[in-house]
Amino acid sequence: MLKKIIPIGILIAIIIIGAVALFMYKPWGGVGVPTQPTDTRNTAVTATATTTTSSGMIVLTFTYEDLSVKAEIPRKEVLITGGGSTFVNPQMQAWAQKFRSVSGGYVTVNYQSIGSGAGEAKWFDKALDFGASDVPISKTTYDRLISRKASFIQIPLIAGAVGIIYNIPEWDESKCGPLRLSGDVIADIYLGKILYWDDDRIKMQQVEECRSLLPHEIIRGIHRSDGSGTTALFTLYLSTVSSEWKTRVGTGYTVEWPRDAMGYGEGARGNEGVSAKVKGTKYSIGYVEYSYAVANKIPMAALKNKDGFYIVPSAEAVMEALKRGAKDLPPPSSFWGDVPATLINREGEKTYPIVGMVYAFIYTDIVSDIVSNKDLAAALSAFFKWVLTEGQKPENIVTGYVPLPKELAAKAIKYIEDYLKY
Amino acid sequence: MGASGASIEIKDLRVWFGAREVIKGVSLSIPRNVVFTIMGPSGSGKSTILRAINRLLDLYPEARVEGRVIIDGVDVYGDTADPMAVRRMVGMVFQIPNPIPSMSIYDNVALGPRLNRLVKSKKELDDLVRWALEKAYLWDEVKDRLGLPAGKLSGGQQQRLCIARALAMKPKAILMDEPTSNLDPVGTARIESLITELKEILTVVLVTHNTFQASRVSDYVAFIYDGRLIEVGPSSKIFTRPENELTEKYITGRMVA
Amino acid sequence: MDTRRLRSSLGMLVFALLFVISIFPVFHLIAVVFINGSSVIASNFPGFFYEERPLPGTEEVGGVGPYILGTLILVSLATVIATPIAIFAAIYATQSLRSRLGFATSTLTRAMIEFPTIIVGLSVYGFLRILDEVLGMIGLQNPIPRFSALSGAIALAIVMIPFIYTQIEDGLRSVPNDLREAIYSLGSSRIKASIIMMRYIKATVITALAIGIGKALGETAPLFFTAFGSDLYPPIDAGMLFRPIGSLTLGIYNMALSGYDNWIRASWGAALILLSISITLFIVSRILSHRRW
Amino acid sequence: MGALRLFERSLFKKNREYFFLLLALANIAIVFIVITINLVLAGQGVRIFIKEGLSFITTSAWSGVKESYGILFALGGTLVTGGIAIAIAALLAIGSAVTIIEILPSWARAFASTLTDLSAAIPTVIYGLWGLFVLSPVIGGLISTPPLSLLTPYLGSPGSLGTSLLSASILLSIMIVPFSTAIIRESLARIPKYIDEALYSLGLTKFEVVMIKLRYIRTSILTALMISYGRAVGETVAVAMVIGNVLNPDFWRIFSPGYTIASLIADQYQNAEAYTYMVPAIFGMALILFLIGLGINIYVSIISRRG
Repeated sequence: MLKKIIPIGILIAIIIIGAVALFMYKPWGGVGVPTQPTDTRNTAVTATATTTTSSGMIVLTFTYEDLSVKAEIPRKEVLITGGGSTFVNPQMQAWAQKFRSVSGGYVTVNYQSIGSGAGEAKWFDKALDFGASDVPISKTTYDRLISRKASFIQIPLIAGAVGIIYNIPEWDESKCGPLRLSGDVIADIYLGKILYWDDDRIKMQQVEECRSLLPHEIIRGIHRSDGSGTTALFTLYLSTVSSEWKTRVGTGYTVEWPRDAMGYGEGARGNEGVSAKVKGTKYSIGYVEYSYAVANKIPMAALKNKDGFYIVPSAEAVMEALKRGAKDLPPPSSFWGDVPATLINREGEKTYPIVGMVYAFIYTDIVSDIVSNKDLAAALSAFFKWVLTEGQKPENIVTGYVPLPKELAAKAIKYIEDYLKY
Repeated sequence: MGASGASIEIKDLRVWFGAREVIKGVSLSIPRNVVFTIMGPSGSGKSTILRAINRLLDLYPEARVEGRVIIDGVDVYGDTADPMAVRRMVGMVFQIPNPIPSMSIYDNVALGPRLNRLVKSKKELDDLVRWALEKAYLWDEVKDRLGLPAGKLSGGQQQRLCIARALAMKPKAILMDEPTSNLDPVGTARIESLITELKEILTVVLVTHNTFQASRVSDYVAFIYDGRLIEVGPSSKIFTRPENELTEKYITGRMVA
Repeated sequence: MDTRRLRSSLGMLVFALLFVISIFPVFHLIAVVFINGSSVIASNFPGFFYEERPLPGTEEVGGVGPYILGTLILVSLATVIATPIAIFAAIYATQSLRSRLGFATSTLTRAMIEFPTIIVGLSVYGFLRILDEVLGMIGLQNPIPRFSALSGAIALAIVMIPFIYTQIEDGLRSVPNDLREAIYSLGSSRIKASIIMMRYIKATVITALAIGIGKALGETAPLFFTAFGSDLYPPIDAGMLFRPIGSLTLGIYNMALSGYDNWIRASWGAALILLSISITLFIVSRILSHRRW
Repeated sequence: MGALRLFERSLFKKNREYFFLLLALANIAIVFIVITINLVLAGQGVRIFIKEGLSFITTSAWSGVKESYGILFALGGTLVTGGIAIAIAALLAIGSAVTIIEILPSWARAFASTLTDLSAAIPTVIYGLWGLFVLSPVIGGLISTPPLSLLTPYLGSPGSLGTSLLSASILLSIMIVPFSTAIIRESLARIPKYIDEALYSLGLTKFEVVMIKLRYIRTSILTALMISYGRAVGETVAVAMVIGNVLNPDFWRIFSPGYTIASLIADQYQNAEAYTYMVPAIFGMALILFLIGLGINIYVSIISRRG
């Protein structure tokens, strides 16, 4: 009998020891086992001033125009895990890569574009150290945060816009300039109320000698098929300018496209899917992120803004909207649902109408895993301070992204300093 | 149905499998309407000769054939010869009863006539199937269940079904490759009596290693050993006065192969 | 007579044509990936194999080092988890007659193949979240972080198990009955008999592993909410299994959809590496298992 | 107490058999995995059935904004693409298997089978890339020129692009073929030689013999196709790249873009959590996909038992 029990006993013992070992070892929360980085990596610190505090932190100073901020970076390898918005991904990768050398190789930011909605949800789940989204925290999540008595901040990181792209072989851009469109016309195209390119309402917006160039061809309405912040921003614009759109379709990551149901519309995955499809389909129209269009040198239509000016998207035109819209941010932990609308369809001679920002969400309470880890909190604080200062400078901005006005950046930094304690 | 069988002439047949020569120059002359038995130990090449007659060796890519086989004046390996036509003329029955198990009894028999367009109407086909099954002594056992899958029959019945299938093509000769080696004594006896009946309508070429079977059913016997023809002659002569020592050893069961 | 023969030749020609049509896409696909990928790898050789992803919108193609490292770690870890489970389960299911558990595994694994793999990832995430909460209530910490190499490997292992399992189960069931009877008639215990049979079907075992690993290599969807991805080298130490990690497939997916020319080019290079690994694995398994056709 | 004793007895019933019983832990693990996944699926999915009721599968709607979800269009797309894919794959796989076993010389046979098996080993993402850049433009060209374009009024909308239900079907069929070919090939090769001999000895042509052999293994062919379809039905990434991704209630219009359940999941999971009922809807769809798969498996095991 004993002979039979021994092997089972040994097996069970091994399983128990293994399990206990796994439980004892708890390195998650995004932080690695501290290892001492080599000295050569220390010399890679590039920021302006370097001092060491008594607690062993590296102190750096970051600037943006006349802003100047101090930040502390732990002398330990720290991994920050963030995720969300696909739109901000290329910019975030650039920031992550540059900030790693700024931090002397100590801080690695791992950002993954899992989508804005997922970014918000996984951050709420505390699976991420920070979440990034094309829209502020949603009402549902906000209510759950409040009922949980969580403290958190949301801050803008960078801005972007949505550009309208089109494919009309007859249109001569060198002669007529970019196609001119107004918001209500775009809404009616996607609603299926305007069928042909030579519709009077499109024609009348063009310069006179070019009106006859518009062919009697059915407009193909291309849109994003995957849920995306770009669609959310675009439909927010359409809801702002068209009441019919607002009631029939609404605003969201994915909506039901009336033009699809008529057989004149089609979806495509991602920006490149939309742009490829527009490129490949005669007489089509579509929308993509401004940064994508710039990076790929795709011509965009001029949009009529609130004051009646036709504006082609550009960094300046987006900046105009930002200056007018988000002059003052709401308190960090209040509901920000109305912020995006303040940037849409703003007045001004040079203001582009479809403009949005990317927001980051960070927990700030000691209870959460993040802040109970001093090094992680310091690294997070330093990273976002850097993003909001040095990160907004042209050399650190990826083509097509628009930096935040200094006032906005300053406000966001203040929120970080006031709330993200460690 | 007084059909007459075919005569088969084999001239200096040589067969290679790859580099190995398995048939080393065999000549045989098979008259009409007889049971001609090719006898010999396992591996002597009997089955290969049989498969050379109806060009079934074409199925083995590694096989190479030299020499001539002439069936009723048709050179089987001639330039203009059509292996399908040859096979239609010569039926074949195999060691393992091999009806298509999932097909019905009727369809198994009707398969050849149908695809070869031997019949013009359903009625004619029914008659042909019945004729073939009767000839194969199977009709009485299966007439009520012609739709039953062939796989449901017993081994002996399956083998008779195979004979019926071959007969339905109205061949002039039938090649039988050890048709009873997988059957029990009862099945064997029925097949053997069937064989002697069959020579009335066609020529039967039988391959067997069983000397008793050979002596029971054959008119002529050829003894093959290691790919060579050792002795050939009327059955009565071979079994009573064999000229060759090897033949004698084999018939008397003293051969150490 | 002649029409029959003509029909036969025509029919066989149609079969041959269908064969050509069915293998043409594969040739084309391999050629496209090879042509696009090789020039990318050549433009930064050998750095492409160990460098990190470059900044978007530059001229550099950089490298896919973190992805290769991640794929190797994820797939080997997943194989270590999946193989014993699949093999033991297959042995138990085939060698224990009339066992309900055996029947259940046999049916369920076949249905598991039908899971969209993204659901596997979502479910592993959901399960670990629940585990977090349950363990948290009794004051313990979940040893498997939701976004980590370990959870990615678990998701991949779940994807692999049915493929390995079904192959081995089919292999064990195809062991000839006389051999099976011979083994048992020698009085071997079931475990010993199983070992002998596993040796008998070792070609199948190798094929099964190759199929499973090949499947895991090519999977993107189950990693979204588990391995999470990493475009930079994570700190390389014992703790890296507990931190997010990248993979070639995630890299290809993200870069191909990015819209930045240099990233798209890098994704072709990564696709070539992935394809080469899959094909090499396939060929090696073929040689090992000595299969004729 | 009784259960414990029963366990003990079964554990020590025979000499050294308890080691074997330990293997059952692996089976328990598998059952646990499937049950867990299904609990997660059902736990979430049930919510959508409670909200939408049967209209979840009998209507076509997909709107997070309105929180209304009906997946008829995706369900239809799944079945339509699956049906066409099986039909095409059946032709291609049978053709390949026959060519490999019956036509090619033995040295080429090994090579050709390796080649078809190799195509099963190619990651599906790469199939997707190829489908997007190579296949769908070709299909787009084909369906916009006669004679196919004459069918456009019935099967598509004017000016259809290549990304369509048809392209997805064809890509799926290309991905199914290697699996089916392998299974059909093996059963064709497993037909004993004496069946061949019997058929040829009746004077049949090669084509006739092949057709009879194919009929002989028809259950294997059906099984092969069903199993391979089962493997392809959950395919997300590749299909999502070529199907066009449009809520198309007329899912029988195969020249138009559409959705399959799997590609809808792939398209929507990223932002699903932003809406209350989208996650349940996605899990509900996955549950349906699992049930389809289970159905296929049960069907296959029934026909293969009968055959």
